Amino acid sequence: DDNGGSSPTSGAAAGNSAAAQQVQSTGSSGTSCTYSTYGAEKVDLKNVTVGFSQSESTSNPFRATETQSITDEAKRLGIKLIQRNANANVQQQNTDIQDMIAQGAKVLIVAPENSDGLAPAFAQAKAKKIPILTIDRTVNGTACSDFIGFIGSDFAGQAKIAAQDMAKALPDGGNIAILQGTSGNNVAQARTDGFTKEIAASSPNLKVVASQTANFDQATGQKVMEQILQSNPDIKGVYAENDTMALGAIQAIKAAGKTPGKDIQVIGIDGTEDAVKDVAAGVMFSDVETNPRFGPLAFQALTDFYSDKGTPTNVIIADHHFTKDNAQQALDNGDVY
Amino acid sequence: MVQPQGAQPVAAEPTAAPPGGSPAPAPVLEVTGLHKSFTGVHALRDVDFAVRPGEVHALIGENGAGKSTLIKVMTGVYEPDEGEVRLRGEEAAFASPLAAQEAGISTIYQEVNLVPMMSVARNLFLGREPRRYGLIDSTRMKREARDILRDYGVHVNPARPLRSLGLGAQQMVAIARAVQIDARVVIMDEPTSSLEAREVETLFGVIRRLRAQGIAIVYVSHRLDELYQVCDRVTVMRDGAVVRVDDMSAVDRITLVSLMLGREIGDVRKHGATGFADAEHQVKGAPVVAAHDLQRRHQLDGVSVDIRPGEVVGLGGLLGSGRSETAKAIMGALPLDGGTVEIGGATTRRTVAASIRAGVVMLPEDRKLEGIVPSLSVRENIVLAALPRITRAGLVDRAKQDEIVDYFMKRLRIKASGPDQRVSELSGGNQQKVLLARCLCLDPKALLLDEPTRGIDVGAKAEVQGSSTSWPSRGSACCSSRRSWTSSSRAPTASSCSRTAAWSASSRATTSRRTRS
Amino acid sequence: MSTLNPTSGPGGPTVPDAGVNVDVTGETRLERITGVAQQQGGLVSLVIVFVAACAFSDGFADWGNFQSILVGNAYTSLLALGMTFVILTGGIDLSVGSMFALGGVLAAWGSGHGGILVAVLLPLVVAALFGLLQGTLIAKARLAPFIVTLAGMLFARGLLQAISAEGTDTYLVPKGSPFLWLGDGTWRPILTAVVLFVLGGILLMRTRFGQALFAIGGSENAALLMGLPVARTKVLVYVLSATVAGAAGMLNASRLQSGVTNIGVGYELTAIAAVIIGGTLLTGGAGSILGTAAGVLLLAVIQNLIGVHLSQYGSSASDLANGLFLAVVVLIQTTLTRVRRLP
Amino acid sequence: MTDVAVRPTPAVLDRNRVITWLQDYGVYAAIVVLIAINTAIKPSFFSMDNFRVQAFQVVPVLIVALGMALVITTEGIDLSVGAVIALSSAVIPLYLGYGPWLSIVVALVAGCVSGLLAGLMVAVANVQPIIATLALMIGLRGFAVILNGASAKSVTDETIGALGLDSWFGIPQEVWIAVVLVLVVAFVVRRTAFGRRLTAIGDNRAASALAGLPVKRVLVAVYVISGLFAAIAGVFLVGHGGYADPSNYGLNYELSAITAVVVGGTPLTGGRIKVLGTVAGAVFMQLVAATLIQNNVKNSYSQMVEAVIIIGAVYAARGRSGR
Ligand SMILES: Nc1ncnc2c1ncn2[C@@H]1O[C@H](COP(=O)(O)OP(=O)(O)OP(=O)(O)O)[C@@H](O)[C@H]1O
Ligand SMILES: Nc1ncnc2c1ncn2[C@@H]1O[C@H](COP(=O)(O)OP(=O)(O)OP(=O)(O)O)[C@@H](O)[C@H]1O
Ligand SMILES: O[C@@H]1[C@@H](O)[C@H](O)OC[C@H]1O
Ligand SMILES: [Mg+2]
Ligand SMILES: [Mg+2]
Repeated sequence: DDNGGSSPTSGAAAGNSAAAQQVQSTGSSGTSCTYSTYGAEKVDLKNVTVGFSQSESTSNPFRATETQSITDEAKRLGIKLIQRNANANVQQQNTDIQDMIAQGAKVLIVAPENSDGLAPAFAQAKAKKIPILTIDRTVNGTACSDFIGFIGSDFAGQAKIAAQDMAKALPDGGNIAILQGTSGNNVAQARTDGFTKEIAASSPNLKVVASQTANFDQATGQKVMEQILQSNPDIKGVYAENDTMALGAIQAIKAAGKTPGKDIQVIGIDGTEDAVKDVAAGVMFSDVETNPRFGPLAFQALTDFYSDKGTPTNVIIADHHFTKDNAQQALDNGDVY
Repeated sequence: MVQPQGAQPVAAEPTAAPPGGSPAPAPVLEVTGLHKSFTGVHALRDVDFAVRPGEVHALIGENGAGKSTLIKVMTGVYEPDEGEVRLRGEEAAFASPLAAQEAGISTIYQEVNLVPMMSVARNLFLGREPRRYGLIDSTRMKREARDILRDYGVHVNPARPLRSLGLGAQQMVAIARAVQIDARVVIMDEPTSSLEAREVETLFGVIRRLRAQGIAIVYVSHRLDELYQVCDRVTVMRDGAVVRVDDMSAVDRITLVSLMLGREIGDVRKHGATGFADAEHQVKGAPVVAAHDLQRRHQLDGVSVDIRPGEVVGLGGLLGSGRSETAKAIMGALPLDGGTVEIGGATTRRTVAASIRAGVVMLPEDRKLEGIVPSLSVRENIVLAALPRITRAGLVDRAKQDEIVDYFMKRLRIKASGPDQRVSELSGGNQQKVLLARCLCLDPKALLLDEPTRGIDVGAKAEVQGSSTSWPSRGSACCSSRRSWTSSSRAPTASSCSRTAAWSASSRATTSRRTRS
Repeated sequence: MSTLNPTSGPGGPTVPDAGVNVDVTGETRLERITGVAQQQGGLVSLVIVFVAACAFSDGFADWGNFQSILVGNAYTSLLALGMTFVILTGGIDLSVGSMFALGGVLAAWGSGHGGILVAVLLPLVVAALFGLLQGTLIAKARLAPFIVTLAGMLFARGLLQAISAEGTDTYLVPKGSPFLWLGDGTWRPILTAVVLFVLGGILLMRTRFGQALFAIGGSENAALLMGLPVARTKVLVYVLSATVAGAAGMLNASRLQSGVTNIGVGYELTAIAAVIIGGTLLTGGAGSILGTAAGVLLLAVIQNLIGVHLSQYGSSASDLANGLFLAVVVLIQTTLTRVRRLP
Repeated sequence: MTDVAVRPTPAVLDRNRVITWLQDYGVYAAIVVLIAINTAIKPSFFSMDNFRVQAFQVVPVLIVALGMALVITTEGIDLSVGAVIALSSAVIPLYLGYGPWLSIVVALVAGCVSGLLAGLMVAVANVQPIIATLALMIGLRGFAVILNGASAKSVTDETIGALGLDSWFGIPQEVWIAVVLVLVVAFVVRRTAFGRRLTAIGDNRAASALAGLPVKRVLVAVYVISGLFAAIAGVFLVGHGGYADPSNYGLNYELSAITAVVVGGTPLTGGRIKVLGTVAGAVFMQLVAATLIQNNVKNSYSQMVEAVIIIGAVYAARGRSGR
């Protein structure tokens, strides 16, 4: 059943309880959603087909682990799962969802490509009374009406932690650069805003001198960083909105004859294995996790949804925060993906 | 010698005279002081040219004299460097061929300029399609196309793509198209170069009717006898300048040739257009090429041809009878359904390269589509097929290459600014010579020439014939499908050159039939 | 009136019967059918794949599935429609993906800032102007279409990001806006596409503009010498393509109820693929709207099959299958379309 | 009677000459201008360090563009180059166990095989190049990712790393190799029969076939070379990045390469090739990107400016108009 879409460690990490997603908060209102308030028919998950719509290529370890986690959990529970991958194409994701409905899916888990643009698919699901649980990125609409609810990270919060780390890493202040995720991606946006707001608020001695997109990609991250280092040789810190870009930046810094972790501090987001190793080795200053192991929480939420108890509509997971102090231990425990 | 005929005074045509007109009506299209140069070449120098309503005006000159350039300047294809174009006395600088067409000038350019992939009917009506409710009425279009073309001797399903027609038939379509346009001036740049005698007659019929309607006609041709048949007046060009304007009947052939070539009349009379002696060649030995029972659906039905050393074989037949196909089939350029081709007594692999290695080369009929490689230089075009012979370890031997190119450029008098000039910049006839050089430099045992003298001037025609005759005498064979120097089985024609007799004497016509007849 | 036939009227020569009897109108029915098959290799491939899918893929032959395929590709298929015109002239338009996105963003913005008229017209006008600029650079300044529209692709994307805070401000179509009516439901998008394809077919086959496109693609020089308005036609074709792409984006915004900013990336390649599978020559001069429609559907069906059977094996397996499928289909299509080879 | 008429070119500097000059040297002039502007903004732009950074980034594109130029000369196009880069990067870690050189050889062979597939589809099966290579582009990347397994693999081998990071005499090894490739290609194009055939086939395929040129063989060879060059670029990228990432390596390289070729003056309609122009085109585009990023221009404006610059460059270097 290996799909070639998961790294060797992800399976282990997915089954590792310490690595599992932990709920941080379930939204201030504490509202909960059941099939009856949603207006869906009651079904027994074990007797129906559940559809999972992945938004992006599984070549990203985050995506691979996420898909693996959902697949594993469905198998563990004996639930029939069908799935699609839209490869970062919103249009395709609409089609995917509609295809799965046509194929008989009665419940859907959707990892949206973006907040907007899934209206037709969601509308069709709603018309057919097929509930949708969204994970990892939010969509516009009303919880427990257009969709059941959301499970995922607090992207702005992650960025805020990264900004605080940057302040710690550079107590004397200095020039810093941001490697942004893909333009127009709401995760990237939240991670930019969260970071710059926090810097502006609490670290006036940190100055963002370069802020360029590197498309969440390592090679691009390296290229862009190489250029930035030419025009800003005095850069002291780099905030990369995901780990792959951070790894690219590190390569660029080394090539420029500087030492990452000493001359330039690098902070990333995602908590992938390679990055956490760098944190442990002091090459990276810190890394904020984005936990992709959605399977258990997602199916728990669905089970609760079909019970009288109901499921909270906004579940924010507690992401790990890897620093020099805990990185090695996390690696030893197999907590990273 | 062909007698001048059909050269009547313009004034004798009552329709041609404008109301209250004088014997020589005012020119409808006129250019004065025209200059045009391209990088390195002065194509037109101070050219004055005028054509009157109701006259057929011959425009002649050797290859590269500037005829096509003059036409292109008059019709808005090129912008003149200096000088002006006047239409009915008013200055008219056409910004595009479209503008010229709208002003009533219809042109048949030297190279067939139709769209090969579109159907015959669509080509015929392009831009003027019959419409119904604002939409093209294609049924009517096809019907009318069929009717019109039938009158030009082209019996063809008008829905067929144009390129499936032979070049001659394409030329007829182009002529029909040009004449359909409501024009005051019709310009024809070598309309007959790929036509059969019978089609030429058809064309002349058209021309005479146009003249009767008071339409002015500019007629370019290298076939001097034709000029005397239809033209009223003549303008002779040499090296980009006009050297004589006169009534057609006032200039005899020898004078014409001497004017074109810029040589003394006596000289021309003595030596002919070139200094070639009649080649004597003997037909001897086993066939160099033996094609037997060639079959190809809809195109060839059991064609057999033998070509022996020293022999010139003419392939006769009408438009589209399959002569070009036969040549291509022998060359290995056309897949066959049946039949065999032996070269030098052995069957070769049926590829062009193998045929060339075995000593058979072909000069294709359509120089634009299948002949020249337009953006390569004259030099590169000449040695293109000879690359394997002048290459060592993959490297082109430049000395050898230059030797070949130099020899043939001189021998065939290819007029170019130099071997580095892009071949597409040469005049039509000179392009043809380049292609001929490409064939000859392969030192072939058999030469398949498909319309080899298309558009080349008197002097050069003799050169071509001279070169080809000199090959048989060196033990090569020669097979051609051109009408004017080999006899076509049904329509023997007089050649413009005195050597025709010798030619047909040693020629043997082979008939090829078409299927579905 | 000088339209003349050589035989008509007095003084005309009696044209002897040329004796060439090549009247090939008497084709047999079989020849005619193979002729159509040869011209419509894409359509034939579609039928083959479709029949195979119905026979061997569970759940494929399902009304809901067909609807999903059709509606999912209704608007993007319009990019291929516009692209057909461009490719017929021997050009190419790489900017349609960006234009699709820009059209959507402008429509969504317009629906919130001026109502349905602005929502509909703004993207059309901007797209048309954009196409006008591209067309002028190509037809008048004689720059290569590939490079002009590549720049256009960058520019439109940049412009879109500039008006949406680097792509992060997504304009939503207000709830209850009449603009939403346009792209609502299943049948409206499908019918819109069908109508536009039919209109496109008429434009191509039954108007002088359409014929000029074939002529330009077949031989631009000849078209020029035949007195066709080459430059004007070429400009128009880019205007048409951009406008159609903008319109598709606009309709799509109505369907998605927002102007998604990072949409449309790589759509130009899918459109080109559909056009070419449909039998249009990239070098221009031959092709058909019917073929393009077949190409679009063929790709959509393949996508659907891959989704059903291979998605669970990860995106790379889908890619591999996609590539293989495409290769096989074009091989079939090319074999069928042998007739196109120059003799 | 005039023999071969060789008329001297009038030695006036007219508009035509300026246009011809721009056509031939416009890109080079534009490069000088860009460097001058950048140096004025920040003198350190004109430094060895910066030169090396730009060189590392441009070399892979340039090498791919060289192969692309050959393909374009035959009136073709190769969209699969990016995927070939992915494939070659996927192969390296797989065979690294047998030593760096073997893995490099396997990567290059993989590139050739992919090129062979493209060439056969184009030359033998007569599929239109854009669609044949599009199929490869999609399929190969999937294949590469499956070979590699999902996530990027780090490649710490010294030899490969050196190829992507180290210098000989202060100039990156990559650059030396690229120079050799450029010279070889230029030589082949100008001096060999192959070069001659390449242009002839791209210019008039029917005529070339009738002149007995080995059309199919040349076409196949050209795609194989393009595949090989893309694979070389893939090796360099692995060396430079220190990891292999088939899902992201080489994305959009086909477009960058085509842009470089066209900006360098080779027409997409085939039949003509400018080898040095292609180099200049790639360098020019690299400098444009460097200028924009180094001055921290927003992505949105970057794209628009880049678009305008591309048009400007091509406009300056455009061919003489048909009229
Ligand atoms: N586009 C061009 N670029 C450069 N030179 C050109 C161009 N067109 C024509 N010439 C040159 O101008 C001269 C006149 O050519 P033109 O085609 O007018 O001759 P022509 O009289 O029509 O000859 P032919 O009888 O062979 O058709 C030739 O020397 C030719 O090489
Ligand atoms: N007058 C015509 N009417 C109908 N079809 C024609 C005519 N002329 C040519 N064709 C078509 O053109 C095709 C090509 O013929 P081909 O070129 O072998 O002829 P050809 O004998 O070389 O004559 P030419 O080259 O003088 O036209 C034939 O298959 C025929 O169908
Ligand atoms: O960091 C992650 C990013 O890499 C992915 O593309 O989207 C989800 C994010 O959390
Ligand atoms: Mg001429
Ligand atoms: Mg013929």
